Amino acid sequence: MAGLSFYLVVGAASPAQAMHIMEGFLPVGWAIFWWVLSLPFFVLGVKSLTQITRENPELKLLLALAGAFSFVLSALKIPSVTGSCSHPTGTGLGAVLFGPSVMAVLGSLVLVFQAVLLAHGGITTLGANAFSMAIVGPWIAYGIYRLCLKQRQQKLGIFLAATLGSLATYIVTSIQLALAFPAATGGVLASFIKFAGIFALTQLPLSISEGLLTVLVWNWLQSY
Amino acid sequence: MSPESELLSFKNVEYTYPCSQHPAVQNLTLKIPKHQRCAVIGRNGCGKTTLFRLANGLYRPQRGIIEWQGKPLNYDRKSLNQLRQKVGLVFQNPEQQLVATTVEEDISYGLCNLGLPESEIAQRVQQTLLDFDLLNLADAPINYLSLGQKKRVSIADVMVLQPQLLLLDEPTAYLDPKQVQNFRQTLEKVYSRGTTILLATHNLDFVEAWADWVFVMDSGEIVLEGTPETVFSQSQQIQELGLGVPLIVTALNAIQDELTLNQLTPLSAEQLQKIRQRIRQL
Amino acid sequence: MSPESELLSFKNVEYTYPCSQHPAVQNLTLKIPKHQRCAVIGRNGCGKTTLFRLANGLYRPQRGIIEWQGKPLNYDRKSLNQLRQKVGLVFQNPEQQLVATTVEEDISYGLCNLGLPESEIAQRVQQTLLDFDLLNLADAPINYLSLGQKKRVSIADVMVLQPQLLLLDEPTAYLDPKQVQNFRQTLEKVYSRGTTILLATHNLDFVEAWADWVFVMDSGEIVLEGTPETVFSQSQQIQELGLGVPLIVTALNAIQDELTLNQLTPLSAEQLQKIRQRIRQL
Amino acid sequence: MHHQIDSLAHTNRLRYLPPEHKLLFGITLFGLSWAASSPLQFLITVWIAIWIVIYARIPASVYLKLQAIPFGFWLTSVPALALGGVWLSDVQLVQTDIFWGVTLGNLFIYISQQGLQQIAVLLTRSLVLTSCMYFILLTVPFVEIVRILNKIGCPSLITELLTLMYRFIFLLTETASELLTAQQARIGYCNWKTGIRSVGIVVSQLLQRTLENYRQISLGLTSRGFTGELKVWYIRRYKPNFRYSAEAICGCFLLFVNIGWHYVTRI
Repeated sequence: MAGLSFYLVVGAASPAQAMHIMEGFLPVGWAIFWWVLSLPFFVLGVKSLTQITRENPELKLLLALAGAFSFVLSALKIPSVTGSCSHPTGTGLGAVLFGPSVMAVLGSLVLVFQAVLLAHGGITTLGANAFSMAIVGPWIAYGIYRLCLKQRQQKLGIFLAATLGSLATYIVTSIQLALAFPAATGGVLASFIKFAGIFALTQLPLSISEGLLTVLVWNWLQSY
Repeated sequence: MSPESELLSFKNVEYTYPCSQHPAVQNLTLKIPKHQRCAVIGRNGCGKTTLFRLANGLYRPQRGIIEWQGKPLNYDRKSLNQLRQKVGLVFQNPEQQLVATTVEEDISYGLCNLGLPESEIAQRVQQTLLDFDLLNLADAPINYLSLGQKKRVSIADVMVLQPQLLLLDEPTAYLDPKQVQNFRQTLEKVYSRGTTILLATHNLDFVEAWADWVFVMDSGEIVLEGTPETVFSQSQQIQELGLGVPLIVTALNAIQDELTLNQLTPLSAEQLQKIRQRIRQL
Repeated sequence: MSPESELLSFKNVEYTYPCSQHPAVQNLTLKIPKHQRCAVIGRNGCGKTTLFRLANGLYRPQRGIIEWQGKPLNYDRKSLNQLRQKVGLVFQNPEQQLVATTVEEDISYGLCNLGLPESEIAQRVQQTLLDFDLLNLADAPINYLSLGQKKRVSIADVMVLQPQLLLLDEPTAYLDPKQVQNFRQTLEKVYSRGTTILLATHNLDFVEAWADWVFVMDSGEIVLEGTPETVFSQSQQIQELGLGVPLIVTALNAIQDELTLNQLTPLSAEQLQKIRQRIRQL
Repeated sequence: MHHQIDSLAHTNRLRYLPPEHKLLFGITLFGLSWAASSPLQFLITVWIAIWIVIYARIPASVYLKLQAIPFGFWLTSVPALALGGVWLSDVQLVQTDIFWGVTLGNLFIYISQQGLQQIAVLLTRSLVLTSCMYFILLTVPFVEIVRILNKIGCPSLITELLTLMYRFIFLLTETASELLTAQQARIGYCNWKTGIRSVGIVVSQLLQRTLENYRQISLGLTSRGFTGELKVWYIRRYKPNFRYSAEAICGCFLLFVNIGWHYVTRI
């Protein structure tokens, strides 16, 4: 496709920053486990969406656009505070705008497209990735946002929702990897510390960048 | 042409998009003469947009050399920033170029990126607003501007950086005749300040009336260049490229034919020139 | 004009957008004659797009009446669906109308909405692919088509429903001369099948050469209508509206003036007509 | 890289094989590869590479770049899997697992044998399973996957959302890349501060375009008689190929026998 700027070059250029568990990384038992765990959330989301779209079919367009929007967002490179570049997850903004149950569906579909168009993530690991990115991340972001809203701290809420939502995604990913690959000594906990350590190096600054970015976007939305 | 009079030159440049099998431009050789009104014509997909993006350093050619005033381009960040100040690029669709919320903010975007002191930014933005007749729109939100106004802002955005070469991609599309006329006045102002202009367009009559020099592109190469008179006199070649001939050329030819057919004296070259002048003034 | 020969008529129609203070069209009265090539010209923002969307039943006028073959429009879902089969609307930007993944699927979309039997869908899609020279693109993904191809698909999308009136908003913008020529052939095919066409454009030369009937819009009203000859002969009024005159009209006037100035006999009306014909054929 | 997979899926040489066949083949391989031993996994990886590069004519350079993605992810996990650390006093507990180690103050850092085994197993498994995935992604266009989902009874809401999202992703990508290019032309990415500001602008502009697109597209659909569902019609133009089917079936059969034998002998 002509006209695609090299700014959108993703994937192969930065394999070290891939944010999803790649295809084939999880042993068969764990892959199935996460699928089974994510499925009820997904099914509930689909049920409530079917209800909503039956009354208002045009909402399908809005949902599809929102999904496409968060896909494009996740393919965008954002300058990280450490100077490197990485990709935002967009879960925070999505959860605040659409609510976490809708995000369970949209997030999963976005993951499908990331696998299909960008080879990020995979099919057997879709369950695990959906659990971290489309379920846990949005729920945490949403919860934090609500909590801050009660304290009348909307801006802070947006920042924390995006930062912690994105961070939660990586922590869950670390847990998933740790469960699949417990260390010989210290077991899951030791393994978790190792994986989380590696992710923290790259993801902590990124999560902060994403928080800042989301606040910028939010400010703009308010002024519009 | 002496090398000093060339602003930007391409030598056998080839560029292929990442996802494509065929090069978008290949064997592209051209010299943009200083302080001229230049136009590129060619079918959609012939590589005009790629040419512009190469000239602005947005793409890096896989083969060949691009030179600015005789020096090959460097692709480190600093040189690119300098190049982009000298070569301003106005995009086809103003919607996709305007980034800020108000006109003033949008014009200041490029200056702020340069990290200039605030007083200078203020002064240059003011001057540009004045030059492009945008003073009363300074605070207007971009979303509520008309297309013609957006186009004007998108040119002001680039001109505030005081480039030596201004590239315009398809600037008259979707403009109504009055807006096209205003656009021409804007362009004349830019030109009179010593800026070289290169624009791509499908509007052959505009090219015929405005340009000093015309490049014809086909499948990523320059296949013909010259003054509008010489280029459009090659009507057969132009037709074969799927470009058509400016209506005015067709019209004058038809008249000559009709006169000859009726055994009347055809118009002299001098008379034709006079008629052409007259039409352009309208 | 007898009422039977009117396809769609507007009587004192007014429409204001929800968030706007000024009506986009007001006091709009026009009759679209059956089986004619009609064109609407006017400056950007004069209400052309609103007119089209009113004609397609997408907007409901706040005042005035719109009639289809003498009967006022109903705005219940069933009548609207019927209206939209009879009045096909092609948007300015094809991206906003194409929704499916492949060309074939996209063309079938409107037919599937009608709930036609599969055999009829198959037959009509095949015929449309053939008519619009899209057979070899049937299975091609929409996303990878060029703009000209997308434009062709968006017309095919609408024509597959066999509308009696085809509305086209700014169909030639961004097309190159060859694509414009192809588009004219497509249009001729549509017209020859008995479809009435109404298009909005800024390309006055296109209007001059193609249209049977021209509407001139300004600030939401029709201010002038007639054959291209009559409309464009009102050059002063047209100029005041900021529209300019087709180049060919200007050219012929300039020639007449030049001939008179040189004390030669000006061309006769008959000769002018011949010249015009000749130019249009090119 | 962006959308390259998709454009190859539309142009590859196996495009006109029935998508069900390709999908079935891919899924069978998924199952077999999971059960296979490491050497066999490597063999399957090579076999799929032949299908992709030679039969489907996907450029080898592109395929290698795609394979670099799982490889890169694997590389980043190597330290986490291989390295272990214990207090010096606990070294005895891990004695059997130590491949090599150093003492750092009170800490003993070592390379774990179990970790090394995991790394080896993980490498062949992730390579073979990604190969299976790539076979499906590179030879079956997305639209055909959606059609199959539709046929096997996936809720229509999901298939409609997938279809619409697919279309809109291209629309918004185009807009985003135009905006980014325009900003670059105006020196919008010369340092971190301007960079984050510029990306912020792109995101908010993109959001605004998304909403604007929503209005226009819903008008566009309404004018074409939108009934609340996205139904379309298409012709099947596929031709099964005997030679390819034969190779796929025989290969899978041999793999099945081999793996089955392996498990039987272990019992």
